[in-house]
Amino acid sequence: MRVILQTKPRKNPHIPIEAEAVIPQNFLRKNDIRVYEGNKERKLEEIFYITTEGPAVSPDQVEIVLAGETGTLKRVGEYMNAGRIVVEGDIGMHCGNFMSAGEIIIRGNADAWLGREMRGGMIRCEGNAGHYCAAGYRGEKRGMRGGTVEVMGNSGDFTAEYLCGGEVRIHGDCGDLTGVEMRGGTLIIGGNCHRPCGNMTGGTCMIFGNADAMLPTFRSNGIEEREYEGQRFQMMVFRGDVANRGKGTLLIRKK
Amino acid sequence: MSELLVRNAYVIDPLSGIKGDIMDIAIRDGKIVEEVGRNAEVIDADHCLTLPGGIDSHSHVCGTKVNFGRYMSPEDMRAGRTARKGVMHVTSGYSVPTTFGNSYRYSTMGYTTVLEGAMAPLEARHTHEEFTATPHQDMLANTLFDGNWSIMEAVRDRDVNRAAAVVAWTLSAVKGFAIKLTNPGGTEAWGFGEDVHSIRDQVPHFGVTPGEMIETMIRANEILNLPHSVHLHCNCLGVPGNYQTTLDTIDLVPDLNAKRQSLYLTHLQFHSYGGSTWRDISSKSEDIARAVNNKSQLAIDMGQIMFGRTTTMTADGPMEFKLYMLHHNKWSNHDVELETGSGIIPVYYSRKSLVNCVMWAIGLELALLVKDPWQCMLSTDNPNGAPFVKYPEIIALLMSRRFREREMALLDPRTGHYAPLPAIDRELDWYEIAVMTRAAQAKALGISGIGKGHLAPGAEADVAIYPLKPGLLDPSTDYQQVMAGFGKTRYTIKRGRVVARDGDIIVEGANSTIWTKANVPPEYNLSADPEFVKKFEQYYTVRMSNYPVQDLYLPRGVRITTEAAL
Amino acid sequence: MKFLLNTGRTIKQGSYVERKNSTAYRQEATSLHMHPVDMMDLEIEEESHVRVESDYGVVVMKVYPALWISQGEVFVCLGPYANHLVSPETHCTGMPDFKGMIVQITPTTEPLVTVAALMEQCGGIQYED
Amino acid sequence: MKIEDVVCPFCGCLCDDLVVEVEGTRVVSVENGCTLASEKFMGDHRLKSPIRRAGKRWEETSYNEAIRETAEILCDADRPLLYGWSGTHGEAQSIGIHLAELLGALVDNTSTVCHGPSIMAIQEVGHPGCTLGQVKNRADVIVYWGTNPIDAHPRHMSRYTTFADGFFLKEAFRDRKVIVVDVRKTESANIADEFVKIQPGGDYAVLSALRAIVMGKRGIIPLSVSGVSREQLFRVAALLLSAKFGAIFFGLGLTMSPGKYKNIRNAIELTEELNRHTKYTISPMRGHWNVYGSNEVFTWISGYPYAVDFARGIAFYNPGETTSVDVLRRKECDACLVVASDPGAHFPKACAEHLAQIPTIQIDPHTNATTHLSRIQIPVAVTGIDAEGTAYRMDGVPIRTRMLFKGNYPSDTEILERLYALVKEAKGL
Repeated sequence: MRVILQTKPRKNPHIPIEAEAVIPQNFLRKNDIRVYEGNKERKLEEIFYITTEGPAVSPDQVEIVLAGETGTLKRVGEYMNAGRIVVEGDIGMHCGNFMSAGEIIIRGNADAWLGREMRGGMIRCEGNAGHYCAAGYRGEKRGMRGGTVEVMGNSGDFTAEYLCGGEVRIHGDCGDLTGVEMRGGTLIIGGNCHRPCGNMTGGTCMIFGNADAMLPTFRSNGIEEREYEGQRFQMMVFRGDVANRGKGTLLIRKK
Repeated sequence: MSELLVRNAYVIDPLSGIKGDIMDIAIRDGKIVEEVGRNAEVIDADHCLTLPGGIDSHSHVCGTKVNFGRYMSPEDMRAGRTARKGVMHVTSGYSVPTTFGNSYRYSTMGYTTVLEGAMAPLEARHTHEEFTATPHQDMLANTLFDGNWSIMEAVRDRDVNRAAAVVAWTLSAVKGFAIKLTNPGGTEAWGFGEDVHSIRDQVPHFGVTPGEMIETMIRANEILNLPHSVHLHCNCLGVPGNYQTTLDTIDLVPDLNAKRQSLYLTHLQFHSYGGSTWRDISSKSEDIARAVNNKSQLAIDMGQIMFGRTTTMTADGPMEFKLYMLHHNKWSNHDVELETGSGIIPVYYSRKSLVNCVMWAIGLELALLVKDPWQCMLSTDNPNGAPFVKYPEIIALLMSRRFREREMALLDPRTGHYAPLPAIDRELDWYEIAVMTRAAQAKALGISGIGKGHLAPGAEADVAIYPLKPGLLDPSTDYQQVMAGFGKTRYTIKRGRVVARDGDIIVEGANSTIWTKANVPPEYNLSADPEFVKKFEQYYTVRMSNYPVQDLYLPRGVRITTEAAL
Repeated sequence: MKFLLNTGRTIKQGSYVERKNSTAYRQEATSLHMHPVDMMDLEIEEESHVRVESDYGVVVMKVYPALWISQGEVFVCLGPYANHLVSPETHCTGMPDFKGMIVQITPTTEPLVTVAALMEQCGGIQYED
Repeated sequence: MKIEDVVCPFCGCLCDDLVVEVEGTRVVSVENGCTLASEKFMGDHRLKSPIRRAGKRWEETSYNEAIRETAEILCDADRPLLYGWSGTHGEAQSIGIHLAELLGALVDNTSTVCHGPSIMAIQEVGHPGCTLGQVKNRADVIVYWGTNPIDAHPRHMSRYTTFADGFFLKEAFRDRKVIVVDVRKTESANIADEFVKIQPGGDYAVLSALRAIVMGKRGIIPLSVSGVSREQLFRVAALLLSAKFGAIFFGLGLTMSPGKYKNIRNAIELTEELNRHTKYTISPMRGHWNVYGSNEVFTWISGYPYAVDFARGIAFYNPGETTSVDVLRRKECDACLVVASDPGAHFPKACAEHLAQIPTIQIDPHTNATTHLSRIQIPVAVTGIDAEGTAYRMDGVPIRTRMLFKGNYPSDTEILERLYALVKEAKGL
């Protein structure tokens, strides 16, 4: 089944739409799907032109396509456990929160908290991602625990904060405090980043561009070779963050 | 005039000697009366279990450290969220819910009176503000004296009358209810990062021992004729081998009051550990229960832990720091000048942890091994052992050996080696549960005289009607129903009004705050004592005139006045 | 010349904080503190007006020499003038970069504007009492 | 008439030993207070009556009319923001949150541009703190990091720290060591035993280095960290460890600098590490007199200290998403009620521009920058002068401010109660 959701014009397009109900498992039988526009509850059809093509008997056969002014849609794919979501343009905050399976493809840019506390499945963002890409929630000690997030462009500050498991690949640059509080999992950065891996206690972060403003509390631990996009690179290995009994590994491409 | 008649109730009212009679309860203007007119509103209880409103004699729900527990835990707030609905305000939180969350959940469980276990006098105003925002329960505040400089000076000078005067002045100033000692001496030592390790340790700089403080305060309490006894959180909480400290403390207790205990020992589970390290920790519940059984002048509460996530919070600052070094999650500490301290950390009690399994067993063992239910109250030291919403499950565990066995099967298999629980057959009955959840609390707190914890004419019309028909249920096998029934009343009646029905909150509520004022002779009035005033102005950072809690913070204050024997 | 702009509280700003439309407040909130060597480089005197420009706005301020600040840095008290230059970007922390903005400073003869005029530039309507 | 033990409603120190002389409805003298206190009490620049904007002009209006119009605006909004709260008493804050519940509004306080990052850090690692009297009576090492108390909290040092004699320190100034860490040499730095000058944005790295040194990992420290020499770092760490009781105070130098709350988290973790060796506490230097009270009240009602979104009926919190600056920058909100604060002056320009675009209503005693951005302003009494109520000091100690005289203005509580009643009626409750 393919569900196409095309946004309708709105009186105030700046008010975000909270659309956690937009997940494949909801389109199998539910026909009364609600979203929120500010403090007003709306029927799905008030916000979108809806086209449904073909049948489905299980959620993994459901594909949702989002088109139009999708940059203010929040929490699309939250708790998603099967199927596929394709966003033709940009997507708002919290796309794929807690998702456990299935895949989300974003053709444009993603706003902050892409794949927050994700457990499994795959998110691929072809544009840039905002701050806190593949990160955690306030006060919670564990961020993303499994699955894959891949960003073809850049991502913002605090990328992969509290990463615990799974893999995060940013092909472009990352912002400040990338991989801060990392505890596990793998973070791969194709471009540059700033102050990586502060306070990390576990996991592996590989940076194939430059790491600006390295923190003083990482211990140099030799050279290793690693592969990125078919090429092999000499990597400087660091262990840290020593300020926090760190057992994490940070690898930075040797120039 | 409003009248209400509860008909066909299966009533257990231990303080009135009623052990399960089908009867009617008449209510007029918030009080139980002999009878009401024919126009009274009628509730048909349909032979359901009907008890006086529940009383929690040791819980942490309001005040500085509770609120800090909320403040530092947005992750906890993600659970238990409900929207504004009818008269209900928004609620959030699981282990440290918002004040309205606490109040509504207690109401749903039939609880109408709650004692906040620890109020720092300097920050009392905060506790009272939150009491006002806890609309459905009448509230009382245990007032902390464990690190009080004036008390320690009086103890050092062996001047019990002076200690009594300090207590009287403080309770009256901060609108507190009773004396709370949390790790006496230890919180002062923690001011410089130290602790005390037995009741015979010297408190640094003050030349007193915890044992001397406890003894003096027990006597001061009786000099003031306070309704409740000293409420003690023993030294060495949570330390393997601490049962010896607890036994030493029990040895100190004189018999000074015919109406109630002379010392209330709180969350005793945390103080009943054998062994010497976390590796060989064992249950000493049998030794502790024996000591309690041999001393009728003691009352205790369980401090049961239940598995899952919660937040620990206590005035015992040094203990929380030790716990933090084990968990390394997050830690808050808040020392209060001249008075006390506090600490908070989140914990997860796991069935996979042998230590946690033994702790779980000890709480239940205490309740089952203490023979007289009037001496042992049901509690989790909310939220330290578990959030109070776990009470129904604890009740079911105490009433059903089968349920305990089923639960034991999920635990670390070595648990039985370190704890005697598997060998205990006792199953508590409805009457004993009624005692342990309201009547014993009312007696121990000394508030049955103001109409709490019973249903005799003249009592406050606080009534809980549970969807449980004792005649038709065998708690030993139907423990799931017992658990569900105690979790949600059919009706909770507070001061004559139905406040909750089948889990829905239907009234906004306006509680009372019960506090104590002990009248002392003029020579013991510390407001006029130059030495006391001088030290206050020198060492506190607020002026003495700005310290007392104004009456307007207790919009429905209920004062218990006593005459000190000074 | 480019500078790193730092902001913070000052006792004068605090004193006049309930009188934001007063001359005294404007005087304090438009005072830009700069190292004397930088002032020489810019060829300006004490109390000269400067145009302070960031990617987000432009304001006119008055320069004062200060030895407690490093060369290449300038200080202005927290307030509407400094905030006229601040990016609303918070890095998803809720807190904008009030400290550590890059600004371009050039001498000018333009006058200082009042708080009311500054707010009018933001789309408001001046209230005069 | 002279009134003693008056509580100062200016900064988070909440000094309660002022002596204020009142004549009629005017304060004529202030003793014991700092400059800021005197200016606040003696100030006489109140807005005289409610005002509203009519096109491009302003006109006076009545309280009834102003409150009615405010209620209508808020009820009509799809995403209203209720902002401010730090300059009023707890009872008013409490009504404000219940109002937000009722409206499905966002409600935020000034922590959002002040110590919000400190709260976020505390939510990650906790907060080893204490009341100020603990510091006064015990602390032998005092650290001021990214804060300049002489300007921002003028009596902090004399009442609570450096110059305050305490039980265990009879000659405080001689017995205490003071460390000041800042990017510039402030007045406070001038009286420090050790001044650490950090390059802007370098706090995080310096804190990490100090943590490592305290943990005994001196070998890893490079020659210089963010402009601070290794020798000085070693010296500072030794000084920190020499304390019997150390107290760290920090300010906006940490919350507003790059890294924001992670700086504070690092400082708290340094404090925790120091506690393994001796006793340490850390405390934010809260600015507004009752900003901490707004955090407390918000928390016990909603579960969160600031930035609470009730749009969905339940409380939701996520700084960066539900914080005022972000919501205004994204032009999300379509109406704003400002109570007891001045976002026009203290928010970035882009936020002020959006406030001017939407109907903004201000409840405040004074005309300020936000006045010019508003549609309506309702003047009220000043808490601590002609209104009373509860305030929380920066360390969490609650104190009741006093009403020094009965003036002609209603209090925030009165206005908000009337507003709440109208909204309740409009919602059919």
